[in-house]
Amino acid sequence: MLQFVFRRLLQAIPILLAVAGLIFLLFSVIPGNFASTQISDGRAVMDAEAVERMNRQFGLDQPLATRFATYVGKLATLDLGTSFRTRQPVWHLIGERLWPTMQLAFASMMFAILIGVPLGFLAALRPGGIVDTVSMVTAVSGLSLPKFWLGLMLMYLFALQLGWLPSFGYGDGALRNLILPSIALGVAPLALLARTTRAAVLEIMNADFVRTARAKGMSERRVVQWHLARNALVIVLTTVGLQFGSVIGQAVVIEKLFAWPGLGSLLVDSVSLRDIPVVQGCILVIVLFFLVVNMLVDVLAAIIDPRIRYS
Amino acid sequence: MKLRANLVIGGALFATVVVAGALAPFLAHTDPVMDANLMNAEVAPGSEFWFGTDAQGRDIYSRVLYGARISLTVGIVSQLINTVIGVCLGLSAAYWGGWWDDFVNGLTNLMLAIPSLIFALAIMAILTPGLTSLLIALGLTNWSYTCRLSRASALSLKSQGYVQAAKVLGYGDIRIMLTQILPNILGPIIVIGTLGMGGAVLAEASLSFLGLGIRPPFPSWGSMLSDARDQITTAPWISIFPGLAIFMTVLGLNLLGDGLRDILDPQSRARTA
Amino acid sequence: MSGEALLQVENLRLDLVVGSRRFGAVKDVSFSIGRGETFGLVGESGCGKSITALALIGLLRRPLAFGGGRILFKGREIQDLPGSEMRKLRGNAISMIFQEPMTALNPLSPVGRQIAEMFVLHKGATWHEAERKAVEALADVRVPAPDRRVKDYPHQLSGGMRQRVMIAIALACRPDLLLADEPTTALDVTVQAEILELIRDLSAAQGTAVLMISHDLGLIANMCARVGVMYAGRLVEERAAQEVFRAPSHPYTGGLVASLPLLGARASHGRSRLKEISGVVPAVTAFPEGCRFNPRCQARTDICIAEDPEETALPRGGRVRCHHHA
Amino acid sequence: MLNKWFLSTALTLAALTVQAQEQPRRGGTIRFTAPYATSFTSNDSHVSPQIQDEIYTYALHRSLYRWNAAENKPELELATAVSKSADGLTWTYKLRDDALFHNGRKMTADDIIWSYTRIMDGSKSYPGARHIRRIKGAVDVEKGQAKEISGLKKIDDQTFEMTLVEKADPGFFLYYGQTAVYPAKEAQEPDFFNKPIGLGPFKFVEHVPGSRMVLERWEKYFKPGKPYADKVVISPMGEAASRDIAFRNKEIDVSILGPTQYVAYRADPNLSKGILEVAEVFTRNMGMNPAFKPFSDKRVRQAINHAIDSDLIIKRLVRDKAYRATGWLPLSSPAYDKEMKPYAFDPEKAKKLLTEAGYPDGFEFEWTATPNESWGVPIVEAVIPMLAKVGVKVKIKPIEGSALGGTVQKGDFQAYIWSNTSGPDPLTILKCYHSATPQSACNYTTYKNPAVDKLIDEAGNTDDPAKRIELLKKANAIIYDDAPVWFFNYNKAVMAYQPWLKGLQPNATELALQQYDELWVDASSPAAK
Repeated sequence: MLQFVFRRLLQAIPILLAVAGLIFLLFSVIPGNFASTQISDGRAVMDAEAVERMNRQFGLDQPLATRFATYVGKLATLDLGTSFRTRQPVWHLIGERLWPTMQLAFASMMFAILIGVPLGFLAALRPGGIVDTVSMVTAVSGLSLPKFWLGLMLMYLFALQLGWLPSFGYGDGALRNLILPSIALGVAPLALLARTTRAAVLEIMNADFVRTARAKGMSERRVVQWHLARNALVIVLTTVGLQFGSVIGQAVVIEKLFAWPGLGSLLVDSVSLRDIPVVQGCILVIVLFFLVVNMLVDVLAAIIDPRIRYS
Repeated sequence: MKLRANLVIGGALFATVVVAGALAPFLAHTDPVMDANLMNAEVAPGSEFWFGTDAQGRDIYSRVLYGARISLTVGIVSQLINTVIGVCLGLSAAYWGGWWDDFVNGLTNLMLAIPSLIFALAIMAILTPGLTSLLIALGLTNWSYTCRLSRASALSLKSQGYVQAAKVLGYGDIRIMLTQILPNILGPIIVIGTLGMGGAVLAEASLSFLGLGIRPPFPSWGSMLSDARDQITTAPWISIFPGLAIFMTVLGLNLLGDGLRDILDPQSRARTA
Repeated sequence: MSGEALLQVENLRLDLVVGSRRFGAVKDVSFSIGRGETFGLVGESGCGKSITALALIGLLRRPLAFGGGRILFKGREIQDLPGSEMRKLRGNAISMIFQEPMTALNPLSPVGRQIAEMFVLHKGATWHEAERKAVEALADVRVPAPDRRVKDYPHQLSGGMRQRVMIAIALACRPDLLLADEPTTALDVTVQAEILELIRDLSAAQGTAVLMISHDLGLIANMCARVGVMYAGRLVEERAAQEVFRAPSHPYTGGLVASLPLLGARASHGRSRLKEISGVVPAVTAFPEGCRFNPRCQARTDICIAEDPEETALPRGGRVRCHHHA
Repeated sequence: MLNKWFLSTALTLAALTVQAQEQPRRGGTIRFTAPYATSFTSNDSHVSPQIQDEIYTYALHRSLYRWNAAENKPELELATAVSKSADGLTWTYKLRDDALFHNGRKMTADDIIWSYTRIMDGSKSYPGARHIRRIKGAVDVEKGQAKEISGLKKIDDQTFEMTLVEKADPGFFLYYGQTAVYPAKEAQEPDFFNKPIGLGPFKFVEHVPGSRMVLERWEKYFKPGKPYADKVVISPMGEAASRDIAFRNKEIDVSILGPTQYVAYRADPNLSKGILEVAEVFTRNMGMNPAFKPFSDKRVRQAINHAIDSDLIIKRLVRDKAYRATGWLPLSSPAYDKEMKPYAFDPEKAKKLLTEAGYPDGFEFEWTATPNESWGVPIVEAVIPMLAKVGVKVKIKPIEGSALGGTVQKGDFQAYIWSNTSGPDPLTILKCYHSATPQSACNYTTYKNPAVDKLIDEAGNTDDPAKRIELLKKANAIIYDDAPVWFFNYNKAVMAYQPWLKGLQPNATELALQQYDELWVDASSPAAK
C-alpha cells in the first residue's frame, strides 16, 4: 500500500513541473501588464516612466529566458514569488484563500455524493421506473443549466424570497453561508454522479458475480450490501475524483457570484490585474489540490479494490 | 423504449436549434446588432416583440435566433477541434506506442489535472475576447477524454486480425489508422463529442460571466445572459429567453448523447457517464 | 430412473419477451433426474440449455420469463414459489456453477469470504465459524494451502483455482442437485479434466445429483449416464449416453456425434464444434415452422416443414422428437 | 511677509450630514460594501491606487487632509492650521495634538514625514508617489539619490514645513488614502500589516481576504463623541447582481447602483426612500485618436458629437443615472461653466461637417470598449445605429476591463470609451489637456492647442482663486470646441442605503468613499445590537 502511494506521488511530480512550465509560457505572452491595469478605473494616473519603473521592479524587463530561470530557481525552493499587487509572498495570499476553497469544494462534493449516489442507486434498482425517469430527467436538467444562472436563482429564492439563508459571503465560515454556493456548485457533479452510479449499478447488476450471488440464495438486499455496492463504489469513486477537477474549475464562477473568498476569486482577480505570480501560484496549487484529491481517491479505491493495489 | 425517448426528444431539441440558427435571417424580425432602438428599450414580451426587448431596445427574439448560430458554432467547432486532437493523439499513441505513447499519456494527464474552465480562462485572457479566441480556448482544453478513449479502443483493436492483415498487405500506418481502426471506435467518440458540445455552450456562458466570453457584435447566449444578470429582478425576460435557449440546447445535446450512447456504445455506459 | 425422481421437469416453456410479444425460447421440454444421478444436457449455444438451468434455480431475468409447465423438486412444485422460499432452496438444495470462473466471483472480496457466505446464509453460522468452514471447503476441492488461499482475491488465482472455488461454493451446503453450466469451457485443456474429475468425485461422495450442461458431447458422454440433446429450444432426444453414441436417433444428434474426432479421446474440445452441420441455429424470434431442425436437416421431407414432430418413446428406452428417427 | 489664512476644522456636523435633525445613536454595526472588486488588495493602504482599497482606508487611517463632501473641497484633518509662504510654495502645518494611533501613541510630525518618505521608496513603486512627487526633493528619494525628502522639515513635534515643486493646493492631493499617515516606528515592525494601526475612527479587528474587513470603534479618536458605531464590517462585493440581492435581503447597509438597478430602486416604493445621488467628478467620453486620419480633423470629431443622440442614450439606456456632459469639467467642479450648452443632436449638421471634412460617405473606425455597463459595449451598441445614419460605420473592439488603461496609454486605439476622473481640482484635471502632458500620463487623445497650454499655465501661476477659475473655464470652452472626445456624460453616482443608516455624505469625488465617523445606525438596523 505504501509503495502504491509512493508511486502515485512520484507520478504527480512531472505533471506539476509540466504545469509550472506551461503556465509560465502562457502568462509570459499575456497582453498588458500589472502597472497599466492600475489606471483602468479612470481615476489613477500613471505616466510611462512610472509604468516602466514598476515593470523593472517586478523584473518584467528581463528577457524571457532569464525570467524563466528565476522562476524555476524559485520554484525549486518552493518559492512562488511575490504578488505584484499586494507585494506579499504568493504563499501567504494562497494560504489565506485555500481553506475557504477547500470548504466549498468538499461541501459541494459531499452534497453531490450524498444525494447523487443514492439517487442513482434507486434509479438503477428499477430502470425505467418512476424514480429512474424523474431523477434522470432532473439530472440531465441540472447538467444543462449555466452555473451562475443557477446560483442567482438560488440566491433569489432562498435568500431574498424565503429569507432562509444569507445570500452571499463567507461570514464566519459558518455552514449557513456555505449552503447556497455548495448547492450551486454541486448540482452538476450531483447529476453526473447520479448518472454514473445508475450506469455502474446497472452494469454490475448484470455482472456474473452478482448472478453467482443470487444463485447462492441471497436476498436482493444482501446482494446489494455484500456484492453490488462496493463494486459500484469503485466506479463512482473514480468519477468523484475527476469531478473534483471540474468543481474546482467551476468554483471560479461560484466564488465570484457569492463573494466567496477562495482561490478561484483570487485567480480571476489576479488574471484581470495581470498579477502573474499569483496567477501561476493559484493554478499550481489548484492542480496540486486536484492531484492530491485524486491520489486520495485512488488510494481509497485501492483499499476497496485489490486489483488496483497489486497492478 | 426509453432509449428512443432520449434520442427523439434530444434530437428534436437540437434540430430546433439548428433550424433556428440556419434560418435566423428569415425568422428574425430585426437585425440583432443594428436595430438598437432606445425608444423601445426593455419592452416586455408581447405581440410586437415576442420575447421582449433588451436595454438597448433590441428584439430579444431575433437575438436569440442569431445567438443559436454562435452557440452552435461554439459547440460544434470547439468539439471538432477537441475530437480531432484527441483522436489523432489517441490513435497514434496506441498505434506507434513507445516514447510517443508516453508523451501523449503525460500530456493527457496534464490536461486532466488543469481544470478545463481555468485553462480556457487563461487562454481567453491571453487572446483577446472574441469568437475565434473562444473556439481556440474551448477547442484546446477538452480533448483528454477523447484521447484516452480512442487510445484505449485503438489498443484493443490493434492486435485484431483484420488490422494485422492490413499491415501484412502493406498499408501505410496512417491509412490503417484511418480506414481500419477509426471507423470501429467512432461510436463512443461521437457520444463524447455530443456531450462535449453541451459543455462548450455552458463554458461559453461561464466565461461570459467572468468577463472573458464572446463580445459584440455577436449576440451569444452566454453574453446576453451574463449582461442581463442585474436585470433579473426588474426585466427578467432579458435573461430568461437566452437562459432557456442555453438550457434547451444543452439538454437536447445531453439527451442526444445519452441516446447515441445506448445505440453506439452500449458497453461503456458506466465509464463515460 | 426410479419413480422417485429428484427433479422432474414437465413441459417446460420459457419465453423471450419483446414488448408485448412472447417467443418460446424453450418449449415442451421434459426430463427428470434421479437422486445422485448425473444427467447431461447438450446442444449448440443458443439452444436453450443454459436458460433451462437458470429456470430450474429461479434466476431467469428479463427479457426471459417463465412460460408454462412444471418443475418438481423432490415432488414439490417450485416454479411458482415465492422469492423467499426459492432463496432457501437456491444454493442450499440446488446450486449452480457457471461457465466463467474469471467473472463469476466478486473481484473485491477474498474467496474465503465468498465461500463463507454460504454457511452464513443457509446454515446460520457466524462469520467466524463460516470462515473456518471455508478453509475446509477449499481443502475439499483440493486447493493447496487452503488456510492461506482463503485470504486471496479472485484475481490472484488461476482460472482452474477459481473454478474450484466456485465448486466449493456450490457444494458448501451439500446440495441435492448441482447445475453445472459449461464448467470447463473457459479453462485450459489440462485443467478441464481435473475439474470434471473433482465434480464427479465430490458429487458421488455427497450423493449430489448433477445436471451437466455442455456443448461438448464427448465430455457429456464421459460424465453422464443419461443425455438430453437440445436444439432450438426443444429437447430432441433423451437417452442413455452409450446409446446416443452408438446409434443416435435424431439427425441432429447424428451430426453431433459425427463431428467428434474420436470418441473418448477428448484432446481438444475446441475442434469439436459443430462444423459438419451446415447452417446456424435459428434465432429465437425466427424459429421455423414444423420441425425446428428442418432447414439444416439432410433427411428433410415435406412433413418436416408442415408438422412439428411429437415426442416418441424409443424401444430401447429414451425419447426422440423426429418424423424420421432412426 | 506671509500671506496667511487659516482653515478651520471645526465644521458643523449639520452641514455635513444628510439627516442632521436626528440625534446620532451610538452603537451598532455599519455593514458597508466595497463594490469595485471581489477583494481588497491588502492591509497596506499605500500599495493600491484603487477606490476599492480607499474604502477601508477611510475607516482605518487618516491623511493630512480630508475631503469635505458638503462643501466639496478638501479641509485640514491632522493639522489645526496651515500657513503659506509668499511664493506660494512653502506650507507650514500646525499638527493637532490629540491624534492618537490605535496603540495610544500620539502622532507627531515624524510620522507624516516618515510616511511620505516611505511612499517615495523607488524600489516599491507605491502609487501615492504621484502625489508626494509634488513635494520638493521627493523625486531624489525615489531615484535613490537622497534618503530624506528635502522639502519636508520638522520644526517641532507638532509642526512641520512642506515645500512644493510648483504652486498648488496640497489639499487636493494629500487627502487620498494612498497618502495615509502611518505610525513611523510601529509600521517598520515586520508584522505590522497583519494588524495595522492608524489614526482613523476605527481600529483593525480582522481581514478575511475576499470576504470582509472588520473594524471596531477607536475610543480615543480625536473627534470627541465620534465615531458612533461600535463596528464597521466592509464586504468587498464586485458582483452587482449579488449585491442587489444582498441589499434587498437587508444583509448590507449600502450598495452602489448601476443604471438598471437605479431604475428598479427608484420604482420601488420602499427602496426609493433610501437613494443618495451625487454628480460625481467622472466624465464619460469617447476619446478619438488624431493619429487615425479622419479623427485628426476637428470637424469630424464635432460631427461625431452631433451625430449621437446623447440625451436619448442617457435617458433610455443610462436611465438618467448621468448628467449630459457640456464639456470636460463636470457639474461638481468649481470651474464648471453653467453657460455651456451641450452639442446638439443634429445628424444633418454632422453630415454637413463630414462632407466638409472630405467624408461625404462617412468612414469606418474601430472602437475599443470594455464590458462596462455605463461606459462600455452596451453604450457603443446603442451608438452604432446612430453613427450609421451619418455614414460612419463602427467596429467594436472588445477588451477586458483591466486592459483598457494600458491600451489607451500606448495609443493603441482609433477610439475608446472610458470614464475619466475630472475632479476635484480643475487645474490638475485640465493639465491633462496640456501638450506637455504625455499620452501615457493622462493626455490620452494627445491633445495639443497652444491657446489651451497658455491658459492652463496662467491658471497655475495665479494666486487669485477667482481668476484661476475664469482661466480654466476659458480653457475648458476651447477644449469643448476642439472636441478631442465625444462628451457623453458626467456620472451620477447613486448609492442605495437602508433606512437605518444615517449620516451619509454626498461625496462628489467618489460616493463610495464615506467618512465612517459620521455614519450611525438607528435602532431599527438588524445589526443595531
